[in-house]
Formats: sequence, C-alpha cells, structure tokens
Amino acid sequence: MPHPQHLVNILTGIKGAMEMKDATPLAKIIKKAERPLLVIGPRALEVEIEGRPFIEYLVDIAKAANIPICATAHTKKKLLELGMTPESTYDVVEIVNALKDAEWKGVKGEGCHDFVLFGGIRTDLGNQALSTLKHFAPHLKTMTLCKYYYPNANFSLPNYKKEEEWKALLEGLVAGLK
Amino acid sequence: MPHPQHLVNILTGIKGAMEMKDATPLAKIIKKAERPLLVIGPRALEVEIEGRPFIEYLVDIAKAANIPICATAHTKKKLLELGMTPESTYDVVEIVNALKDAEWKGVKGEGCHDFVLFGGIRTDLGNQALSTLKHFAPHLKTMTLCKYYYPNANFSLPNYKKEEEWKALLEGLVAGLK
Amino acid sequence: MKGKRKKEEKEKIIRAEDEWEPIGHTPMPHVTDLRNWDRRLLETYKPFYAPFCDLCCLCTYGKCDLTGTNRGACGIDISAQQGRIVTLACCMGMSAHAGHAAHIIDYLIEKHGEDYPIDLGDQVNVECPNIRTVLGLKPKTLRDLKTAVQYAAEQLVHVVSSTHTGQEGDAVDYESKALHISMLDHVCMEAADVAQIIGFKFPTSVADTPLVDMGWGSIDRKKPVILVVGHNPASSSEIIDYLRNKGLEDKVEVAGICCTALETTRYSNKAKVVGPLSRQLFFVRAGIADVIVADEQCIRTDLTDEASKVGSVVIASSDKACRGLEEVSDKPTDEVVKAMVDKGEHCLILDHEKAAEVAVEAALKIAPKRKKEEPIDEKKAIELAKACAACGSCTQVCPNLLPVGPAIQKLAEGDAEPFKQVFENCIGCGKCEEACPHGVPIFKLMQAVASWDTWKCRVGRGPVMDTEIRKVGAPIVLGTIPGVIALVGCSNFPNEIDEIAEMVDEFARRKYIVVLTGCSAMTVGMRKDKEGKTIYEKYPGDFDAGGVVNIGSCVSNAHITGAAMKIANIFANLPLRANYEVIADYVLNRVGAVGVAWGAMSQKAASIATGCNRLGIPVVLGPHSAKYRRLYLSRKEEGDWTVMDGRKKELVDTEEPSPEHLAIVTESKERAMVMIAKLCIRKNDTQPGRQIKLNHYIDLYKKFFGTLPDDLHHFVRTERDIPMFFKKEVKQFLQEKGWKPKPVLSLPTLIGTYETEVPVEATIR
Amino acid sequence: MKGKRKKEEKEKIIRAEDEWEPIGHTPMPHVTDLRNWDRRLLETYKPFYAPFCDLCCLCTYGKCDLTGTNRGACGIDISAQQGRIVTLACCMGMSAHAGHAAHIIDYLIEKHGEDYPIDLGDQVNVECPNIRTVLGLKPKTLRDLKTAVQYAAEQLVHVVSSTHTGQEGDAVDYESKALHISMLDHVCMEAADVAQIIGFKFPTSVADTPLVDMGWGSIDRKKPVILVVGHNPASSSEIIDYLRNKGLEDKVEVAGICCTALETTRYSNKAKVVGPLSRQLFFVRAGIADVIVADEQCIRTDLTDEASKVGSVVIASSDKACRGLEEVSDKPTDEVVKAMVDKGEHCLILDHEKAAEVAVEAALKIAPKRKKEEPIDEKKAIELAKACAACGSCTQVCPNLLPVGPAIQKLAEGDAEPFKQVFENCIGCGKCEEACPHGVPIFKLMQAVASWDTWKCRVGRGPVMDTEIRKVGAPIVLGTIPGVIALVGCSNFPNEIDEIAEMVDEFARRKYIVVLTGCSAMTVGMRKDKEGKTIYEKYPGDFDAGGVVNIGSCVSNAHITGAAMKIANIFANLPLRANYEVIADYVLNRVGAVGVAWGAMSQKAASIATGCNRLGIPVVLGPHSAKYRRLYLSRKEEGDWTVMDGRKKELVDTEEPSPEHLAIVTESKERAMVMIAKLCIRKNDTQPGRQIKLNHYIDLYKKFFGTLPDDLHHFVRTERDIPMFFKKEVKQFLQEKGWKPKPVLSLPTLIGTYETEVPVEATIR
Ligand code: SF4
Ligand code: SF4
Ligand code: SF4
Ligand code: SF4
Ligand code: SF4
Ligand code: SF4
Ligand code: SF4
Ligand code: SF4
Repeated sequence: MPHPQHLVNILTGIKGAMEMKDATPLAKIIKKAERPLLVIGPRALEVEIEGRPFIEYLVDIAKAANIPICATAHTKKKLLELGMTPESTYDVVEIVNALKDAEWKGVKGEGCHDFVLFGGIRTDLGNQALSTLKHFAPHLKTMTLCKYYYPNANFSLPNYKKEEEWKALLEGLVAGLK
Repeated sequence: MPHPQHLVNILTGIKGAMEMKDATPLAKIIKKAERPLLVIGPRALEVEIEGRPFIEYLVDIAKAANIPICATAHTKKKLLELGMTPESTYDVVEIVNALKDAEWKGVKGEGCHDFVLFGGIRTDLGNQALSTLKHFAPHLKTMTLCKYYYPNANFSLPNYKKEEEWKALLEGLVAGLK
Repeated sequence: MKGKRKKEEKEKIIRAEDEWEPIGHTPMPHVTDLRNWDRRLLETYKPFYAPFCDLCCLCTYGKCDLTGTNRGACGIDISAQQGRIVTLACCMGMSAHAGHAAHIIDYLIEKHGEDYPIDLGDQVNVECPNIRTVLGLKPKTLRDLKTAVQYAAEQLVHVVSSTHTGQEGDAVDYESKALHISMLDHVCMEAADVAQIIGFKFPTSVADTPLVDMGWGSIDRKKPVILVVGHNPASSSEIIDYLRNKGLEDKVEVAGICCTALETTRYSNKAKVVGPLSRQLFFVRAGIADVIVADEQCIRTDLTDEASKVGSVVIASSDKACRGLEEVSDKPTDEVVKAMVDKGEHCLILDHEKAAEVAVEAALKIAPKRKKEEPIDEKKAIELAKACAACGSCTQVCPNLLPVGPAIQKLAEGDAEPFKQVFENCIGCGKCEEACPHGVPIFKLMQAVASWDTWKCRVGRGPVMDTEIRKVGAPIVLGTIPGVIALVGCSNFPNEIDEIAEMVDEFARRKYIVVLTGCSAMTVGMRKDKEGKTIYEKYPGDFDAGGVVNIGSCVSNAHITGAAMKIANIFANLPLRANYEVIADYVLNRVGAVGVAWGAMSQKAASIATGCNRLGIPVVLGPHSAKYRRLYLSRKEEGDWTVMDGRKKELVDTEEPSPEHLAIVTESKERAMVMIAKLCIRKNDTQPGRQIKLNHYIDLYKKFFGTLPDDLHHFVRTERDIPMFFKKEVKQFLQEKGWKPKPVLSLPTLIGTYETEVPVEATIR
Repeated sequence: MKGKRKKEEKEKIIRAEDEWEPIGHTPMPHVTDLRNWDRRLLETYKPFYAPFCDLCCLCTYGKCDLTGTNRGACGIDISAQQGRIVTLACCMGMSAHAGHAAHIIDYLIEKHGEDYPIDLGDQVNVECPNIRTVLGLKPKTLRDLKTAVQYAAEQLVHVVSSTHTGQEGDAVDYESKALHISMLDHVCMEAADVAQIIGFKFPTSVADTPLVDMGWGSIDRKKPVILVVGHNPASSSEIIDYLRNKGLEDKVEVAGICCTALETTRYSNKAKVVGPLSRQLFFVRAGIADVIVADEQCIRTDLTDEASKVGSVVIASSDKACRGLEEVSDKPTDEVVKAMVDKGEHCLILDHEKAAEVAVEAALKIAPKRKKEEPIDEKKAIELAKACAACGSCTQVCPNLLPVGPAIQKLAEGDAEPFKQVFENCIGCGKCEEACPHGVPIFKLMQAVASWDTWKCRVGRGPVMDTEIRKVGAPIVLGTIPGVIALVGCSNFPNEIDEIAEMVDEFARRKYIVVLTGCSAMTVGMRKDKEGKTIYEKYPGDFDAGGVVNIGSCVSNAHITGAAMKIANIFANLPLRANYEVIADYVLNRVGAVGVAWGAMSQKAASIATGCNRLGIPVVLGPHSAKYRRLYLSRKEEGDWTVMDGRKKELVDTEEPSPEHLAIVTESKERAMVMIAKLCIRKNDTQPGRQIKLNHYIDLYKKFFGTLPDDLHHFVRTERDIPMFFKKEVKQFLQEKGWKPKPVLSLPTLIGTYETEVPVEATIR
C-alpha cells in the first residue's frame, strides 16, 4: 500500500486503493461499468496541467465515454461555460450520501451508479468521502483522477511528481475511452 | 508496506519494517553491528521448524556471530539445557526499557546495543515492544526472526506460508554469519 | 428508572415551588429522556459517516478492522464505532466547558460568595435560557450556576460510560448521547459566561461595545509584554487588577491569543488581541512576549519548548494543563520571579492572584534583559529561502494542504506573493518547519510576509438583549429578516481571514443578522476594505438586520442557542422551563438560524455544533471537517417531510425539505454561502418572508453557479412564494419540473409525529 | 485555587465535625492535589510507552504522525499522546463504575430512601475505606454514597477536559490525571458494591459462602431460561423477586454471564453462573436462553443480531446500552410480551420491575414454542469441519493468536484435541467465523469440543472482615504471610482457565492469600483436579494464609484496595481520613500485595489497575496487555532507591528495588509467577518475613528458570535474609556478585523525599 500524498490523511486500515499507473487497464475498467458517474469538484477549476485547467481534461473524459457529471461546490458555472451541462449539482457529501443507497435512481433516474470517478476534490475531504463509500457502498467501485493517491478509493492514480506523467495518463484515458 | 500476519496488530503509522527475504543482505547488516543482542522469547520453545525447535536455530545464530543473548520469560532454562548461558534474563518489556536508554551499559557492560534481534515473542507483544524502540530508541535498529511480519521493526522477515522457506532463511543466516 | 424520589429531588433542585413558569416534561433530563426526540430528528437527518480510520484501537482485543460489514471482537460495527468516537469527542468538548465553568464559578464564589446574584442589567431578564430550558431552573445566584454544572457533570459520567467496550452498540443511540451531552455543553457554556459576566462585571447592555486593537503590530514591543493564552480570564483579570493597583497599566502590554484575549478585552480595553489560535506559534516564535500566562484550552502543547527557544517564560495556571512544570503556588513570589528571570524557569501556579503578581513582576524584570529580535525583512527572507532544496516534505505534512514548498521556492526567486498566500491560509501548526530536512526557518520567513498592520476587534457583547429579541423576533420567525447566521468556532482553516470576512460581508450586506464568537470573531476583523475599514467598523454591532455582532468567546456560543430559545420565549410566549422538546421543535421549524463552523477543528467545536443540532439549528462546516466523521444529512427527495399541523392537529406531508440538513460539510465558501441561505428556510415562513429568503438563495446561486437552483421547486410552496425579481424564470422552471403547489402551514411541528409525552397543544401559546 | 470557601464546602460535605478521626491533608482532593505524590512515584516507576498507533486522529488537524520526535499539529509528542490515551481509557473505565454506582444508588434510594443505613454486619466496622481515605467522609447512609459518586463525577469533568486538544501536554501530568481518576474508580466501585450489599442484603459476614453451579452444562434447558448479562443486579434481582413471589423459582432457570452472574448468585443461590465474558457469544449462539436481559458493560454489541438468529429475545435495561431498541417501559406488559413472543421483538425497558415481569412472562411463553437445538456431537463436527479449505483467514484475525485453521483441519481428520485447545483459549469474539470465506460454522463446532460438565463457583463475599484484617495484618506487614495476590479483571485471554487456575493453585499452596474478582473468579472454578475438585472446593474461603477468596464482581475490586487500607488502619493504627498519601505510602512500602490482571482487556481494567498503582499496589499483566500502551517500570540498577527512615528522619539509600515495578507485562505464566513472588517483597519486611518471601522467589525461579535469580543480590539485605534451605548456594552467589550488606529499615517511607505538606511523623502511629 503506497502512501498518499498528504501524510495527514494517511493509513486508515487494511483495505487500500489499487494504484493505477497505466491508462489502458483503467479505460477498460471504466468501459465495463454499466452506470458510471463523474464527480467534479472545485479544485478542478484551480489546478492546471501544463496551462490547461484540469476540469477540461475531466470534461474530455466525460465526453469520451459519455459519462454523466455531478458538479460539486461551485464547479457548475465553469462547466456551463465549457458548454457542458452537469446532470446534477450537489455537495460532495450529498452525492456520496445518495450513492450509498443502492436503491437510489441515480443522476439520470436509471438506477444507482456502479462506478464513480472523482476529480478535483481536496485530498482530505475526498478521502473521507471515499471512506464512506468504501464502508457503506459495496455495490459500487470508486476511482480518483487527481494527481494524488487516495487510499480509500478502489482505484487511484499514484502521487505524481511530474505533471507530464499525469497529463499523459489523462490523455491516454481519453483516447482509450473513445 | 506489506501486512503483518496477525491483522489484529496491523498498521500503526507510516514507518514500517523493511521486509527481508534474503539471508545474505541480512547477514551483512548483522555483521556490521558493533554491539548486537539477541532477545529470545518463549514461543521459541514451542515452535518447531520441521521438527527442530526454533530456539536451536536461534542459538546457532548467536553462536555463529557471537551475539550475546537476553532470555525473556522462562526461556533461560531451555537455553541452559542447550548449553548456552544467556548473558541476561529479563521480561521483554524490561530489556526494551533498558535498550531505550542510549547510556545503558548493555548486557555485557560494554555499552548499549546498536542492533537487536528478536525471536520467539508473541506477535502482539513483540510488535508493541518494537513500537517502543521505534519511537524511543533512535540509537538502535531492530530485526525480527519469527516467521511473521512485524511492522514496527526496522527489518522483518515476511509472513512465511511455507516452513521450508523460513528454515532456509535461518540456515542461510547461520551460514552467512560464520 | 424514573422514580418518585428522583422526581422529588429534581423538584427540590429546580425549586419547583418558584412559579415563574409551569414545569415542562423534562426537568433535568437524564441521558434517555430526550431519546425519542433525537430519534425523530435523526430519522429525517440520518447520521452520515465518513470513518477517519477503519480500525478500532480502544481495547486490547484490537486493533479490530471494522471495514464494511466486519465487526470488532466486541461485536461493534463501523457505524456504531463512528457514533462512539463522535460521542467521545463531544464528551471531550463538553467537559472542556464544564471544567472551565466549574473552575470559574468556584473562583468567583471564593471572591463574591455563593449568594452573589445574577444580574445582567435591565436589558436582560431571561438571563439563562439554556439552563431554564434544560434544567427548569431559573438561576438566581452563582450557587445556582454551580448546580447546573454539577448536573451536567453527573450526566457526563453516564455518557462517557456508554463509550466503554461492551456498552452501547447502536449508531443512533450513540448519536442521541452525543446530542444529549452537547446540549449540556451549552448549559455549561452559559453557566461559565454568565458567571464571568457578573463576576468580572463585563458590560452587557450596550450593543456598540468598544473597538480594541488587534494584531501583533499593535503591540509595543518596547514595553514588557505579557501574553495571555487560552480561555479562562481568572489569571488575566488578576493581571489587569494588579497592573491597575500598581499604576502600571500603561507601562506593561497585555495581549491575548484565543478566547482569553476576548475575555480580557471585556475587562480592560487597553488589552490587545493578537489573534486566533492559528497565530499562536508564530507569535510565540516571534519572541515578542516576555512572560506567557497559559490557562486552559487551545494552548499549543509545545509552548514551553518554544518559549524557551526565544527566552520567554511560561506560567501555567490551570490544573488542565500543568505541562510537567513544578508547582510553586506556595513559594514566595521573589523566589519564583528570581528563578524565572535568572534561569528562565517556567512554572505552575494554581493561585491566580499569585500568578498575576509573578507574571507582572517577572515581565518587568525580564523585558529589559532581553533583546527582542526585529522581524526579518523580505530581503533576508529571500536569502534564507534559498536553502530550500525543493524536496516537498513540507507540502506533504501540511494539515491545511498548503503548497508550502513551491511558495518558498518562489520566494527564493524574489516573488513573495505565493508565500504570503500560504501564510494567510496557514493554521500555524509548525509541521512544515519540523519536517524540513534542510532546516529552512519557515516561521522566520513568515515574519517577512506577515502584515504588521493593526486591525480592530469589537469587544464581545454577551447575551442578546431581551429588547432586541422583542424587536427581531417577529421578522425572524416570519422570515422578513432572512436569517441569523452564526459564525462560530475556530476558523483555523482554509483561507480563514478572507473567507470568513467575505461570508460575513455578504450576509450582513443582505441584512441577515450575523453573529460571531471565538476565533472567528477575531479573524473577521483582520481584513480591511478599500477604505481601510474592518468589518466591525463597517457594520453596526446590534442584533438586528445587517448587524455584525461579536457575542464573545467560545463559551458565548451558549448565547446563540440562548437567543433562539429567547425568540420562542419572548416572541412566541412559549415557556422555557424544562420544555426542551417544545423549544427545539419551535427553533427547528420556525427560527431561521444557521451556524457556520468554517474552521472548526477541535472536540469543543463538535459539541457546540451538536448542541445546536439538537435544538434544531443546522450547522455548515468547512471541508476538512469531514474528519469529524459524522454529519446529519437528509435526502430531500427520498425523505419524509410530514409534520403535524399544530392548529388542525393533523399530519401534513409538506414535501418541503426545510431545513434540508442539520450538519453538512461544504467544499467552498461559494457553496457554503448558497447552502447557508437555503438552510435559513423554515416551514413556518410567511409568504413575504419566503420570497425574501428565496430571493437571496436564487441570487447567490446564480452568482456562484450560473443558473437557478436546481432544487428550487422543493422550496416554492405557492406562487406567492416566488420572489418578484425572478418571477418569470422561476415560473418557467417550475413548469419544467412539473411543480405543484404545496401546503402552507402556520404552525408546523414534529410534536405528534413521534412518541412523546408532550401534547401538540404545548406548541401553541 | 484552593480557597477558603472551597475548604468550608468540603468540610460540610465530609461532616468535619464528626470526630471519628482527624482530617488528613487531602479531603476530597482535586485533580492536582496528589500530583506531587504521583510525580514521586513516577520518578521511580517511569511511564514506559509502547504506542499502539503512531498516529493521532483526535482532531481535524490530523491525522498527525507522531513517530519518534515528530509532534502533532497541536504540538503534542508521542509520549504525551500515550498518556492522553491512557487517561481517556481510565476515564472510560472509571465512568463505567461511576455510572453504575450512580444508577444503583438512585435505584436503591427509590426503594429504601436516602437515609437507609450502611450496615455491613458486626464483622465490618471500617465499612468504606476508599471513601474514608479519599474523601475523608465516613459514610452512614445511601445518601453519603451518592455524595461520594457526585464528587467523583465532578473530578471526571476536569480529567476528561484535560484530554481535549490543546490542554495537557506532558506525559507525567497525564499519568497523574489517570492515577487520580483511577483512584476515584475505586471510590465509585466501593460505593456501588456497598450500596448493593446493603440494598440487596447480600451476605457479608461469612467466609464460606455457598458454592453455586457453574457452566452451561448446569442449566436445565428444558425449563424456560432467562439469561442475565452484564454488571448491574437491578433487573436480575427483580427477576428473582418476581419468581419468588409467583412461586416460580424452581420452574425457571436464571443464569448469568459476567458480573451480573456473580451478583445474582449473591442474591439467590439457585441462580447459575454460565461463565465469563469469553463464553457469551458461544452461549448465546447455543440458543439455550429464551430471554436475555442485558444491563450494562461487557455486553456483546451484536447481542440482538445474534439472539435473533437463534430465536431468543433481548430486553435491554440500561441507558448505557439501549442498542437502538424501542423503549416500551410505559407500555402494558401484555402488549410487550406479545410482541416478543409473536414477533421476536427485542425491546428497551428502563424500569427494572417492569423488565423483570416482562422477562419472566415472556420466557414462560417463548420456551414451549422454541425447539432448542441440541449441541452437535463430534461426528457431526468432523463432517462440518471438512468444509475448511485451509485458507488461513480465521487464524489471521484471531485476537488471541490461536491456530484456528490448523485445528479445524485436524478436526476434519478426526483429531479433536487441537480444536479443543483452541476453544479453551478462545475469548469468544467471533472474528474467525466472520472471516471464514467457506462458511465453516466454527462456533457450532465448538459445541462438540466444549465440556458440558458442571463446575462450582464460590459466591462472592464482599469486603474483607475487620476481624480477618486484625488476624493477618501483622503477618502480612511483617512478611510471614508472603503476600496477598489479587487476580482481578477479565481473564479473557491466553489459556485463561488453565493459567489462572494454575497460578491460584501455586500461590494458595504456598500459603499466600489469594483473592479473586470478576471473570477471574469464575474462570478459576472451571477446572477440576484429579479428584474432580475445583479450586473452590480445594481451598477455604477465608482471607488468610492459603485461602482462595471470591471477593465478588468487578466493583468488588474496591474491597481489595480497601483491604490494604484497612491493614494500615486496623493493624497499624493510621487514620484513613483524607489521608491518602500516608496510606498509599504505607501500602507501597509495607503491604506485600500484588494485583494480577492476566486477561485484562477493557478500559475498566486499565482504571482498576491504575487505581491500585496509585495506592502502591503493583500489578502484573498478561502479554496482550502491552496494547494498553503504558506500564510503570523501574530500572533496578539505575534507579534511586532512597527512602526516608521514618524513625530516624534521615534519608537512606536502601539499594533495594522493592517493589520493583508498579505495572508490568509478563510473557508467560511462569514468568508471571516468578514476578509476582518478587513483587511481594517490601522494604519493611522483617528478616524472617524476607526469608520466607525469598524462599518462594528462589524456589519458583529455580523451578521455571533453572538457576538462582540473577537479581537475588538486590533483595538480600543482610545474611539473615537468606532462606535456610538455599543458604549455601545463595552465599556463594552473593560472593560472586560482590554483594555487601544493605540497611534494614523498620519504617521506610517516601514521605519526606518529595515536596508534600505531610510531615514524616504522620507515617507513624
Ligand atoms: S472496543 Fe471493540 S472494536 Fe474496539 S478494539 Fe476493542 S474489541 Fe475491537
Ligand atoms: S505551519 Fe502553516 S504552512 Fe506550515 S504545515 Fe502548518 S498550516 Fe501548513
Ligand atoms: S521541506 Fe524544506 S527543503 Fe523541502 S521543500 Fe519544504 S522548505 Fe524546501
Ligand atoms: S483510530 Fe486513530 S489511533 Fe486508532 S488505529 Fe486508527 S488512526 Fe490510529
Ligand atoms: S489532537 Fe493534536 S496530534 Fe491529535 S490530530 Fe489533533 S493536532 Fe494532531
Ligand atoms: S472466537 Fe476464539 S478462536 Fe475465533 S477468533 Fe475469536 S478468540 Fe480466536
Ligand atoms: S477461514 Fe474457514 S476455510 Fe479458512 S482456514 Fe479458517 S475455517 Fe478453514
Ligand atoms: S471481569 Fe472483565 S469481562 Fe468479566 S465482567 Fe468484569 S469487566 Fe467484564
């Protein structure tokens, strides 16, 4: 079990995220999902990857695989500007609270999601939200797209030291999902 | 950080033992120590490796590298029977309490030990005792010779599933130390 | 075991024969007496758990891995375990205030006698609404306050007991216990603050309390400086007295950090406020203080070590934080001072008068001997920053997730701005400097980017006056004052100064009533607008639309719940006495008050917030607060929003999720503001009132999110609820959503929707 | 803040005018009043920490990594953090007893009135030594017991408060607080047990209390079976009463697990003891009970789930453990019974009389409807064991580190012996079965290897009689009775039955006085010797050399500390009243008592042991107890063993490390026995007494280790200390060690070696 980026959120137990370094298997996993969801948080507005906002990569991913979006915090506004209408707007804990419920009808009213991707949530809050899902949502899998390791996810990217590696992974993912 | 054998003792932080699978580097590390000590606990009397008591392997190691012994619990009696007089007899927490003190004169009166090997201590008690040393004895390194992973040591053997692997390591160590 | 004798005993304690109000159903409630109310609340607002650790390490059976459906060796599951930890946290928080209360009341009894009367001036008749409502006692003297705290202490025993291995095993039952002990936290805070107000003669009947100087820049470092740190004004007021008696008030600087600062400025407006907890280590390391008097709570545990490094001496003065120091309470002052001056010895003095004398005498002698270093300038900082090897360790350990390393690298290149940002968001924990393998003196660097400006803080006011309640009661309940926003707790987290100030500004401008306590009350003053005015200079201090009120220190939080209770009492005429369920139900359904604990970090914040929750006041928390492990969230679409129509006595499905949550974490200040506006909505709003509330909700939502709120249809009951300004687009939106009118109730209540002895009639007066 | 008024208040509470004894220096001590005593103790017996986790997760600044020299974001270091967790654990433990005491006293006041007198029969005049010594109060009535518990509750507030973030920051100060609250634990236990004894009229003046049947085999499963679980006899005694009144005592089986079992047999010797906590899950799953009445403490948190699986119904009866059940205290009995019988509904009844009625009526109706499964036989077990795929999961999760998997594989091969061993060492946590991916019904398998034999347990005795103290006081203090060994706590760990029984046998045979409480008192009876006799049948029940005394339930632990205090009082004539330091000093230096908490696992055990430590009684713990994180160890060669010679009033370096440790973990029963014998050594031993003690120490050491003790020279003061039997070899050994004679003191004391108000004269009477 590798260490998360922020030691302050560290080691919580014996079930830790699988670290994913390659885009290809990740894309496969995502494609296999029946009802995926992409949760986009506000750090996606602030963080840039080689000059391009992280949120645009996330939008690319959503588009590539036709994944509905839940916009948390105030990300909705930017998404609209990018011409992407999120399927729902919640606080991150609210969407997690809904996802916990296997009977929930999901953001599209088609049933609860089975695979949830997260991007742009603070590491501490994100890891806590993922903790809720790890414990209480056995019916779904989670994955994070930020450049940090989130131990409470099922799949997580590693702690990237180099931006270009992160970028390559995200781009690879977009390509793989198309 | 691999998991310890007994999950009940698990994950305590971010500093975990280096898992050692090969005898050669281990022997080197031990040889480099100036004042090593071997602490032998009572499980060494009960556990057998392919019919031979674990304690005999430990005695072989002590002899090979001329390492003084601290016998904890009631192991002293058996050691005497094996013709090996331990340099000291303590409860495991007592020897650890002494080892914490960098000014201690050691079991031979020559100064505090810089490298301490443990064998035959219950996993839970052993890992707790190692925790004390991890936190409070920066002046020494610890290593365990039981067939379980002790996260609080500096060096630990892995969780062996197969006895012969453990046996091979111990025998390799004896050979390497001679 | 409710028992006849037990009842008699309670009646004796609360002086049942005093007929100021009829006695309600729950005088001095025992742990389980309000359990059904809690269960009803938590049916709508279910505990939401985010475990911070999958393991339990509370007994030697463990550690147990409780992941998912695993149970511990004692049989406990992960939900109950979270409830258990939350309960324990609330006990720790509550006991901090109960201990403070017990101590200060004894101290004041020693000074004034136990018959010393409670008199909060002619503007406050309902002097202790929490004690009245919870115990059923109308306290008249210090002794009565002591009685309230003793009762709370007895309850603490039972609640702590329930956290023992093999006791409670159900999450909701743990929450009920957390709610109970947190309700009692407000009782203890009230007892403590009221005791202090009367005992130290703090002002209570003026809204425009003085403005005092704030900031390290305001301290004259040439004078001897005594720094008081913590929460308990016993020692600091003795210091002021000693200075006054000796005519030294202008010769010695007394500056405070954390709540003791707020208390001290209530006692003397020559005292200065350094700032909140987040500035403690920074200020101590700056070496400005000659003597530091620490009392209790929020004191850095490495204080003595840090003080020694810069040659300050520490006097610990509380049994709660003895810090391993030798007690010298009974030694001659001269001897003690000598050891401090000559050998830099810190000490423990449990006698406050003695502590004060020693502090002043030592400061007078130490100051001339010390050469206090001036803060370094930017040039020097740039030079020092060059030692950074960009290893990233500092960034990795920062609890506030700040980009410390990159900012230092920028600083080394001559750009101080990023590091300035870091400092402003910094909670001052010191982890970064500790972690740096290259010895970069990060705190020293901060001196160069810190503003040495002086700000203003309005002195804390204490309880809201009855006259004010009378004036705002109707507008609040009916909704024409859109809400009361209480920024409480530590504000020791993300972008504290800017974010808190921005939120306060936004809501004060919108004519909400904004109240503040504790570190938040300081923080908010640490920003100036373009004209150089702080928030306190910009807005009046009245508890009225558009007012920004510094209620006081942390224990003043009880006056916030107290104000809500007083609305029920003074405006709606409901008796408070032992009438907790009715009052909480009233607040939940009719008083648009919202707590905001943006930077809450400690166990006290947990119990303060949880105490608000039991009373029906929702609380919005900052992002890192997910680490508290538990929220109370509803599911607006799946939830059951049925209430009793108090007039018609029939159940009505309102379909309206108001207030939507009881405890929620939001991710950004934008989201928080929108959530706050929404949480002010109450079932009881009049139609004009609802219009105003929705107007703000829509306006804020549009501002930050760009569209109409996507849940707006849930909060529009009839077309008359729609704000004029947005009429057209809202109508269109409602049509798209297939909206249908919903019932409007004038007396919504939960009483009658669950098993309780309280009759529905009790909700009407 | 010691204060005049505070003093007056205390004097009123303890009725200073009652002149039964002069008032000592610390009536009703506040948290810091005995701090110097603690610091003195901990100078010799330094806290030894073994962190169970490197992290702190107590506030939202964290998790903080505290490894080595790292500090938390609040400034705390790993040592202080350990002290903090230990303090919290002791608070949890103490509050469990304080809550129990508060509850049972109120319950009994309701029954008998608050003036109900304390009368423990003509053999006990010093009725409450802990309350006398700590508070300075000689309690006369139930009301006085309540007073003691209220005082303890107030102290709890301050101690819990100190664990809040930003409060105490020093390990030794935390330990002092843990010692304080644990001393009060003994006060609360004493109050609880004395209240129970007088309130339920338990026998107190007989040594040979009856023997009752023990073991699941002793229960007639054909009758309706009511199982009582927990610690609080309120409901179980009401059940007995109800059965008696209805003439049903022979028609319904009442069986108990944990301390409630011990209490219930004190009330009715028809009641049966199932066994200790470790058998709870096993017994519940066996489905023998029709109704389970759970009160408080030591109740599996999954009880209702497990009961449902086998068709038993649960009545929860304590506010401490409501378990999410609906409260039906006020519903008609018929209705409640019907829901239980028809729908298997569990419920919460907080009225004990009602709970009893419901329990009996429900049991009568449920029993005929249920077909209780017979335990499976070995053949069936072998078959079921074949499902095992040898995956090792069960072995990996066992908190007792048992080889579950391999034993099951042996069982599948037809060899039941290893699995039998596993069962005997099993603490019954259920983790193995939960972890098994192949659904092996491990608990069912246990039925086949469990002995369905019946054993005997001697009914608990309560306080040691004054007459007994008078008889043994001199021999104990002078050393001719080599020691008092108290096996306390849970004994829910390694090889409990065999190891505890073996230790008891060894020391009883050697004519030590052996006392037992709680689960240990049951466990020890669960083994028979070759003649089929249990320990209780083999040894007399007197508190005298070679006696094996079941003192009672967990709260009876106070009678063990109480007995030590009574020795000081009755034998040495020292006043107890508010005289804690003097009494503790006496016990430490002169009373050869040792506690053994072999299977201690919970927070209560932590506080019980820590309370013994403050009084100078060393405690030996089992190996897993290292997870308590803290021990008190001396370094015999490096330590300073100087004491005051009370007669000559001069400091003497005794060079003798006695007692060597205050709290130590030993690895094996062999080591434990040797350590126990050694820890009985006291500075005050006469020379014949020391000979006897050394004789046992040497004899045990040789038996288990094969040589003379290698630290023997430390404990031989003069040649006259050497036991006859070993004279020659010891002399030779001493010569090799370069031994020289050491001073022999007749009045060794720590008073005078540290700062205290107590004069040395106070140690002599
Ligand atoms: S309290 Fe329960 S879950 Fe926690 S360590 Fe003990 S047995 Fe395990
Ligand atoms: S002192 Fe400030 S910047 Fe440094 S780690 Fe703490 S919060 Fe982060
Ligand atoms: S830890 Fe020190 S060297 Fe490393 S990035 Fe931070 S300031 Fe630079
Ligand atoms: S609960 Fe906290 S202290 Fe316990 S194991 Fe988890 S992180 Fe460590
Ligand atoms: S209490 Fe201190 S060490 Fe623990 S998490 Fe909070 S800041 Fe970190
Ligand atoms: S029930 Fe017994 S054998 Fe199974 S895990 Fe628990 S202690 Fe081990
Ligand atoms: S977990 Fe089950 S299958 Fe695995 S070894 Fe144990 S009994 Fe056998
Ligand atoms: S001895 Fe321990 S396990 Fe047994 S009843 Fe008492 S506290 Fe519980």
